[in-house]
Amino acid sequence: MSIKLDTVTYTYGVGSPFERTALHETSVEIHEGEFVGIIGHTGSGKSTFVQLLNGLIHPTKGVVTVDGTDISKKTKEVMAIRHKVGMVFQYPEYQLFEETIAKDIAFGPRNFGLSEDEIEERVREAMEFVGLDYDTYADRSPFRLSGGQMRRVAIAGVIAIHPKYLILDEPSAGLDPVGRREIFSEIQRWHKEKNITVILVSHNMEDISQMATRLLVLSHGNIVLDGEPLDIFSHRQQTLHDAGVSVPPVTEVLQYLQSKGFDISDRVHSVDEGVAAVYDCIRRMNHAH
Amino acid sequence: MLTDITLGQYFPGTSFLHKLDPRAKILGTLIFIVAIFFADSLASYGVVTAFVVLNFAISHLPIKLIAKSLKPLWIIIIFTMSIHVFSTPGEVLWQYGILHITQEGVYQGCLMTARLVYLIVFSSLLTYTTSPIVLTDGIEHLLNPFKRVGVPAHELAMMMTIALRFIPTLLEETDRIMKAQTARGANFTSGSLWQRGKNMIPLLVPLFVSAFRRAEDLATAMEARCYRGGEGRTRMNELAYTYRDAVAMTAVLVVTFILAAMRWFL
Amino acid sequence: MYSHTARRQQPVSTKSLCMTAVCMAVVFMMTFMPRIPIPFGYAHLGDAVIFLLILFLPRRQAGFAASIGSAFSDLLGGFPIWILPTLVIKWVMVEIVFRMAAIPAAGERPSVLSMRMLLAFSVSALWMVIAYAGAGALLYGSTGAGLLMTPGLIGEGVINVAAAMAVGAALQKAAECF
Amino acid sequence: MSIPMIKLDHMSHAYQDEEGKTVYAVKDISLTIEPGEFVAVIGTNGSGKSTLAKHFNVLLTPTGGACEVCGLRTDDPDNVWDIRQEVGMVFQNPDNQIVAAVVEEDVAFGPENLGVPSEEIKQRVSDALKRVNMTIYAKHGPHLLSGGQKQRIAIAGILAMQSHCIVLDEPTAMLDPVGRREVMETIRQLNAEGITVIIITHFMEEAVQADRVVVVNQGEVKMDGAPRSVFSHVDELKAMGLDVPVAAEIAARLREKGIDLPGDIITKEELGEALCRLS
Ligand SMILES: Nc1ncnc2c1ncn2[C@@H]1O[C@H](COP(=O)(O)OP(=O)(O)OP(=O)(O)O)[C@@H](O)[C@H]1O
Ligand SMILES: Nc1ncnc2c1ncn2[C@@H]1O[C@H](COP(=O)(O)OP(=O)(O)OP(=O)(O)O)[C@@H](O)[C@H]1O
Ligand SMILES: [Mg+2]
Ligand SMILES: [Mg+2]
Repeated sequence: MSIKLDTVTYTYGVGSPFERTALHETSVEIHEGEFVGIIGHTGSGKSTFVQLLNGLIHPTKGVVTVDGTDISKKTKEVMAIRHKVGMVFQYPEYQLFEETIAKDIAFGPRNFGLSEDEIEERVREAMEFVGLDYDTYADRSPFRLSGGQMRRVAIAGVIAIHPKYLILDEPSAGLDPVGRREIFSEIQRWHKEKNITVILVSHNMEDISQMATRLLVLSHGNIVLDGEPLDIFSHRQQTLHDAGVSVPPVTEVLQYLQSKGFDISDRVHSVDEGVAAVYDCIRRMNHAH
Repeated sequence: MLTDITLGQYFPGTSFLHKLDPRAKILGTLIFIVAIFFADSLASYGVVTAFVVLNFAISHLPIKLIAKSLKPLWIIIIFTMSIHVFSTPGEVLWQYGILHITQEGVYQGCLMTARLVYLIVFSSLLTYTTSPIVLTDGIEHLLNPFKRVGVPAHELAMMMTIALRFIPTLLEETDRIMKAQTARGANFTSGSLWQRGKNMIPLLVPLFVSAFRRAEDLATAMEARCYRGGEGRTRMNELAYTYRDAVAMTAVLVVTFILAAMRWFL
Repeated sequence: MYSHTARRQQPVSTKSLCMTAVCMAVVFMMTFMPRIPIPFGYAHLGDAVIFLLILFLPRRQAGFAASIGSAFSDLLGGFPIWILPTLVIKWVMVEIVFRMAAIPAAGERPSVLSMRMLLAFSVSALWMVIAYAGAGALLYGSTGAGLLMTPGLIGEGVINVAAAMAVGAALQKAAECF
Repeated sequence: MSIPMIKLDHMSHAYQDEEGKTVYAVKDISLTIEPGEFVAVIGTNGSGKSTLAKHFNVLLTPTGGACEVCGLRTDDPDNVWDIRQEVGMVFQNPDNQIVAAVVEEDVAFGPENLGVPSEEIKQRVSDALKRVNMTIYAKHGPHLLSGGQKQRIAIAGILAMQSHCIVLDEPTAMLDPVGRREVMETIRQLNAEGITVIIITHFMEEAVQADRVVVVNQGEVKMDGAPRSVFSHVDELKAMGLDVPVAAEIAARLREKGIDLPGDIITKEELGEALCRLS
């Protein structure tokens, strides 16, 4: 079971003077249970790529299949796979519209024809998941929340659909470090506990290196790298640089130290691991003396 | 990017018409549109035709633009034509049952169709040769004299400028909102009338909310940049009449006068 | 430094000017892009938005947003000869809605889901149908052309009244939070 | 001594919340910013940074204490326009602060409001665009620009008013890394030319580029000093929910583990040097 792109090309404004190919003959397969990070410079085609995955846009050429179902054409199947592939857009708080938070979160489940009991169950679960107390918040207006809380309501609205594949397009933009960490720890928990496949588009390399099990690097509409994030960050710096992206800040510090002659591993997921790596190196140096 | 919608019909160029002051162009277009209605004979239609063709020629616009501006109206054009052709009484040229074509009908139909085509083509010339931004500027200046009777000329122009500025942004926003709601299973295209109306809630509510948020931000940003209404404001690009505008206005007035004379005095 | 000797008070506050401007843009967008499928193609929702301006703007500003927003649609969409009729027709539409719904000068807005609003919207839509058909007859020089436009106009009127009623209550709730 | 650019004297600002209770967004802040300084303000969401910044441009006036800009008190209505001309503001959302549908017209918006004659506006606009490196985009529609370019246009709009101080409220929050870099470079260059810069940011890489960092928490100034001294308080900052530069954090954690490192490391180069000295 997987989402599969087979030589997919996507062109905006076909036939107009503004014609622009955003994705070139791309083939890739995303397997169940993966946590895929997608990075790339602005305009590299990340948003185009993820919108193809749940049939919001249809390939100009090539085939997209979700669990074996072809969604390349506008057909009934596309509607059916939408509850399999959930999508959180950038600044999702701008899509809230209902009178109450609970009703807004219920919008997705209701569209997919669940019973009222199931819907309520889903809403409770989703709110709990993003850390909003049901009794306090369910009947409040979503427009009276802070930016970070609105973002969570919006994410809960997608999570309530129980997607098998969850796509997030820069879910943390504009949040402070605490807000960002909270949202990501929730997503990671969802990934682990429910074995949800997560596809995360981000400009923040730190988030990617902490969570992703696989990394796709896009550049000018092509996938230029595809592999294990730490491998890519430690061995493919030149390609990354050419694609207009950088390595996570910890990795950058460690690689700088490497270049100064320290024997340090740069394969770390987080700052804590980075500290351990440096500490380890210093101990070894001291022993050598 | 979405097609550059704020440019609308504008076809950039450097012709005489492109360089005309927008005030002269707007006034000239309005006057000539009225003048077209004066025409009632073959001869006066000849004058109108000559003037339209002349203007089109000096605008250096490609011919296919004429076809483009007429395309959405071809049903109406054919309909107008046939109504006149079939319903005008007179000397019968052809008859089938109750349907008959008269000579007067053909004549009337051709004139009416020509008038319609000229109206559309001539007014399109204005929008093909002037960008909406320049038009807005022209409108502000034309409205200025009416300030004394309470027309808020500056405010209107400012609103139009801001609206033009936000149209592409809001179009993108609409696209994004529609996609996001579609991903949550929203359906914008089916159901009863009432249901279809209700389907618009997930689109219109966020759109308005976002528009208001933007309006608030923008108002703050404008005040931070010392905006406080039109009084005492200067403009970077002041409009200035040139000899061109005088030539153009004279030409329009002369043609109008000729058409009026042909109708009422000849 | 340029000195700022006392200037007169702005006639419209900057915020209300910006509100009117973005409403104008929304009216334009919803008029310009037909979104609701009807038997003979797509209907636009511009008039629904115009009806709903009653929730956010004072009468005069609503008039500006409605008439100029729709005129933009004619201008950018390639129907410049319709600009003048549109300006007048949409202005009157707003007048009808505001007069019939009897909005108090300030303060509480009435609920959209009422007979009174329905009636106001419907009369306004009726005026739109008659006025556009009339203007069509005049501009295109034949009564037939006007008649030809009528079925489409009626369809559009009905859809827009329905959409305004359906969306109004939700929009009103959201607007309270601002 | 010259007149300070901005001087806050026990300034407070209170809002009424939904239930009508008074909530202090800014509490008793005293702060002086001299002409030519480059100050970064950091703090979590809701800590009162934006409220503070809006006082510098008289978008808000203090509900307690006083705020002076260039020696002019902001609570005197006669000063409003002089102050706004002197202190420009750039906001978070690049889309919501551009007024006109053509770049150069937007840059001209400020000077037009000031009543500057047409010829001089043209001069100022072309200068301003040159200083932010956007001359070739003068005739473009703003919607065709990237986020970073839009923010540079907003900055040019302030330069065209010949302001001497720019306050930027999270100007990079909605930008991608490239846009962020562009904007920061522009700001640094303007500061080098003598313009006072006050930038609010959530990104520590940006804060370390300033000469001075002010940490705001729950409406109060908690720290104020050179980046080097502020970022050495790693644990305090983390407790407030803020990040610190990675090199500073690594150094602090190593110090905790008993490694003898100086307390003022904030860049990878300094970390590298300090580690070299160890061995
Ligand atoms: N609606 C559209 N119409 C026309 N072109 C578009 C549209 N959306 C995107 N493009 C173009 O397609 C290319 C890829 O865009 P896309 O949004 O997928 O990039 P991205 O990697 O998501 O960028 P970002 O990091 O800025 O979000 C860009 O060159 C963009 O200009
Ligand atoms: N107009 C307002 N009315 C009532 N309360 C307000 C208003 N504006 C801000 N507040 C409150 O004041 C506090 C400080 O807000 P402020 O916007 O200054 O924070 P901030 O530090 O800029 O946060 P962020 O990082 O999210 O921009 C918050 O608790 C906020 O809820
Ligand atoms: Mg994107
Ligand atoms: Mg803020």
